[in-house]
Amino acid sequence: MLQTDQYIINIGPQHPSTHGGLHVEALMDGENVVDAIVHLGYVHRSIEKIAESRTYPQFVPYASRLDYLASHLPTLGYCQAVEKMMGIEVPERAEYLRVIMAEFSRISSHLIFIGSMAIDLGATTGLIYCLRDRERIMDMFEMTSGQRMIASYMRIGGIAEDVPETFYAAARSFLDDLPQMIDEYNGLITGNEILQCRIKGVGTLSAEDAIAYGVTGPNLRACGIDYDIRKAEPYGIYDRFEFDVPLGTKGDSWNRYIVRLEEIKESARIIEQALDALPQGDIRTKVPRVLKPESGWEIYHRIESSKGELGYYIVADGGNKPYRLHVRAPSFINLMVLPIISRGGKLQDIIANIATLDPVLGESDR
Amino acid sequence: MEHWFTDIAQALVNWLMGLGLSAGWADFVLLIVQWLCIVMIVTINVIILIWLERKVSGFIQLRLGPNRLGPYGAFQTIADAIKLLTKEDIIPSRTDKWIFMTAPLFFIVVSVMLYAVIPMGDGMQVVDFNVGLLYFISIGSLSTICLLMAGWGSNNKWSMLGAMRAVAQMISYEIPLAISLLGVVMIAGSLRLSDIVVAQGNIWFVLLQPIAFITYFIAATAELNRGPFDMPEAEQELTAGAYTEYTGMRWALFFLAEYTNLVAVSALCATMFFGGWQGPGLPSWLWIIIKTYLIMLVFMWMKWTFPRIRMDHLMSFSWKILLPVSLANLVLTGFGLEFFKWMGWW
Amino acid sequence: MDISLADLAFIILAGFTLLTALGVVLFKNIVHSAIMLVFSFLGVAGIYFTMHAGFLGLVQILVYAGAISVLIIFAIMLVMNQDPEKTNLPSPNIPNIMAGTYLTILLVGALVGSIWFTSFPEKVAPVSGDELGLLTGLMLGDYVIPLELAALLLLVAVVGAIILARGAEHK
Amino acid sequence: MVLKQQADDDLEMMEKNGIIVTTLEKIWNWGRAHSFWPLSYGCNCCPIEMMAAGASRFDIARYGYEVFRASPRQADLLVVAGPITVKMAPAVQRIYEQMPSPKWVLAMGNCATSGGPFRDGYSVLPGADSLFKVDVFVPGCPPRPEALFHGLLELKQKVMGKK
Amino acid sequence: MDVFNLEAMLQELQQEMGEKLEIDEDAFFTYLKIDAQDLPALMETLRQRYGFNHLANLCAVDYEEEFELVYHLYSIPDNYKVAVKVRVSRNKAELPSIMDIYPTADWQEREAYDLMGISFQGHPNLVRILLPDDFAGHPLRKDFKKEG
Repeated sequence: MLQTDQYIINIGPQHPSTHGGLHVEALMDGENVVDAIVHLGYVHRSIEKIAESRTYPQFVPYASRLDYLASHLPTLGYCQAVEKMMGIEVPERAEYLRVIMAEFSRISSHLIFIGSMAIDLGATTGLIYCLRDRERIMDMFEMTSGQRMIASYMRIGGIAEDVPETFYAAARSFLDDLPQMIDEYNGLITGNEILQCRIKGVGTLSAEDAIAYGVTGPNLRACGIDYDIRKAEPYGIYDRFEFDVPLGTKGDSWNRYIVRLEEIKESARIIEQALDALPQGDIRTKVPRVLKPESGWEIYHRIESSKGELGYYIVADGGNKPYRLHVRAPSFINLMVLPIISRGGKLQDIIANIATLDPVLGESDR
Repeated sequence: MEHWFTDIAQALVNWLMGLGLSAGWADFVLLIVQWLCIVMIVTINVIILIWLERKVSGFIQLRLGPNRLGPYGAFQTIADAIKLLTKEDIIPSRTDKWIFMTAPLFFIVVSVMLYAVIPMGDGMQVVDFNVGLLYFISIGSLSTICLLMAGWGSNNKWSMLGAMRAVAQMISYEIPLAISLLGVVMIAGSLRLSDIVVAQGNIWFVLLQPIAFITYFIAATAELNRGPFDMPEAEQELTAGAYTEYTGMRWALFFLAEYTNLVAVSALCATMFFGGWQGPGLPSWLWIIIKTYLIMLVFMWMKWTFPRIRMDHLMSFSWKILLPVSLANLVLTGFGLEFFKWMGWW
Repeated sequence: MDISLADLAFIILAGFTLLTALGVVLFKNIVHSAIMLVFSFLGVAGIYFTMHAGFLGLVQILVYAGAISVLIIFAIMLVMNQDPEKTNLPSPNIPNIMAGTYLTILLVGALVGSIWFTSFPEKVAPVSGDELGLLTGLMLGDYVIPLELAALLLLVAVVGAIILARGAEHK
Repeated sequence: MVLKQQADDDLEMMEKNGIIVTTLEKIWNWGRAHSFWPLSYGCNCCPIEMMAAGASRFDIARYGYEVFRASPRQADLLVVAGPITVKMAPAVQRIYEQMPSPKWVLAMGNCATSGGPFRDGYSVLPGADSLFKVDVFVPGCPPRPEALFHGLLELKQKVMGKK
Repeated sequence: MDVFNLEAMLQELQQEMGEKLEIDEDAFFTYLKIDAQDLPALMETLRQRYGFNHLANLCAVDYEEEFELVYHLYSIPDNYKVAVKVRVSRNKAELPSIMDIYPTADWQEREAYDLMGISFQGHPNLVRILLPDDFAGHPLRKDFKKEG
């Protein structure tokens, strides 16, 4: 009888929907995906090797260049890892400001997620609306650190600078306007029937697979597993805040989208509580100029980044530089399931799946 | 003002006949002149349209859009056109050269041919064909082959995939397109476009045939390969689909043809559903321009708002929803007409 | 002038049709042949137009140039699995040549015979007025049963094709 | 009509040798300078600022440079945004070669200009100019959208022959 | 298992494994040190019996003479944690792959192979993941020198 030929189509490394240098080699049967092979490393900047030649504080800027969409989160994780290893206490005010910044980072990262998902599905305008609102967060970051995106704001032992007076008003007004923004996204993106057809029931990941493949973060919670490191193993002062962990049910692209949309609201709740409880005081403890953890000390510290479990494994050798620094990048691990959820779908579903897995290639390739 | 263009044409014919040409040859020369006029109108129109599209997208996306070059950025497209004309013309070595090179030319010729039957005003038609609508549809169906040629000739998987999508999409949507227009034809009782315009003297057909209008509009969007049905181009998936390998000039021709098609389909929409060139006060050729542009604005609005539909949904939508609906509309129109005749209202 | 516009148009179109038809036969690349076929269909449509058979010409474009040729090109692309440059060139062996000669003689004979035995009247009055209405009357009035039967046949063919294609998917 | 292979180098050489750029050439350059269509390519932080540049606050469209093309065949401007890694280098090189001339390269960010903070790494090339000729360097890590605009406008001046 | 008890688990494991298992502890983690050939068995036990279903991190460290591989394990959703350490010698840097037990080890093992040059026996597709295929050397090794 009739039979069809299979062919390979290369998505990337230069392709508008690969969020940077990702290369997916898709084995196609017509419009159907038979298999997908992911090639990484196009943004591999040898950060782990560079870390071995930088002192502990010097690595902070590199950490912020891991996940450039939410640059406060990786720096927070790194600083906390070193603090934990060295037993450094962070002042209260700094802790609160860290939470505020981290959650704003999460919101900005999720805004980029929503926007880039919209544009990957062909709705160019969605991106512009998200970027418009993200600009306000960028303004706040610039206000506090002088940099819009990659602010090395977290420091070992605290934060770089105290926030200016104007920050509070800006933050409050952003939080006030957030419901309205989300309504707008719901009108433009969430409520669109074509978009719902595109991502509902697409790229379904079962809960078992998600755990087996080490998927974390919103992608895991979209499968219905209540696992958020902020709750499960609270770091910093996260145990003081009240927030819900939004969960999906099916683990499809739609759930991954909705979970992130809901997480924006939860982050806003956390920020509001932190702003209310923000104490006065120091923003940084006295940290020795040269940090020298003792030889043989090692630590694995993980935080809930906007993409999932972001872990730092640091081994010290008694010098002022890490002996080995390994980043457990959530994007790297999450991308592993792309072939699994793409098989049997359509070519256009691969694009939707990449978008809703929300990888950030700088982090995944390091 | 109303008869400017028809008077000029008449004067031209008279002058030519005064030079000693037979009536047939004079008509032939007039035809060529009209043809050149259409090409000019199309080119200028596209330059305006691209500027408009960029402004509209800016408006929808809360941006300003081009505004540095000329008043409101009006010269922006001219700069783009100059640039595209002077770009290097790359013909990749592995392409099927003849097909690759002729596809854009064929495409633009086909799209300009569409204008032959569109009534651009009272008596302003290149050819007043008695099967004008059929002409429009059948010439429109040829653009499928151009896209197929582009995709095949490029010898690129993205292009081929884009072309395959384009063909599948255009063939599937041609059927509801044609059938939805038949409802109008049944009421007007003619395939001649000028008759259809005249038949709308009292009431626009959009009011008599709302279902046909909606199915036509959706099918036309798909025929035009515009968002949310821009499968063949599908920038986020297929980079540039069937046009991936085309550079500068040749790519510009595709672009030109797409916008030319847009104007033609919108003008047909105005003619079929919105009373064509009829309207109070203003001259007829201005009315059709106004109506066409308003319809095009809706097309742009859709493009900049909706995400792209998935290929299999697209196909099933055409065959499972659009086609039955347009067929049902046809049957309904038939019964309605008979009922009206029986009641003596028609 | 000696030749009228209509004659000139006929000559150009006939020449175009013949050239493209030759192209269909002579091109080495089967895809080129298929595209030449499209142009040849268009040429035939043009000839219909010169004969004031606009409806027929448009149906020729819509059905043959627009639909059938796409079908042909698709069929070629889907079944072709070797170099397109070689697909169209029949190997010049004796059975091929004999079959070709036989077919040529048969077709030319049929053509010559039909021209020979047709009595061309001096003047045929062109259908005046509503040619479309006349055609419609014939198709949906006098010959409605054959028309519907043909439609039914095509429907059966379409359903059969779908079943064949589905079969491949289930395998 | 179609100008083939009119590379920058030729123009510069012509100018040096005192060949007057004709009026036609001026018109062409005017068109080119006002219509850089960037390739939507990027691999790190800088593309996010490029996206921001396209959004409402900064709006690159004002200058007419918002037509991001996905296919290198239709792009005029390669914005190298982000570090060029050893794995990416062949791909970027190929993209550059696929673009039709006249074409321009803008190195956006420290990574693309010099390797930036990752210069010490084993897998990062020291800047885009180690692969091809770069017309404009925009420093910053990442540069603000305004800096990108500045770079583009400088490039505009360069193409129009005013610099 | 009703209520998880780390002490009880360690005792059980120590009894079963005996000499092969060495237990170490610091402020943050309990480390189970084991030889390469016993790794899959230990991992299997940890996953099946004690519910450590989340292999959070797999990292290789170059200690001049030897490589140490660290596996950080968590259980979802109970959130118990343990780390497994394996040492392999530099000359013969190979150990069994645990991809069958933890599918998530797939890319992490490939990464360790790519950057550290440790080969995992039984991994179906052990090729470079971050660096191009023609890259010479394994850059995260301490003796790696950047070319040029």
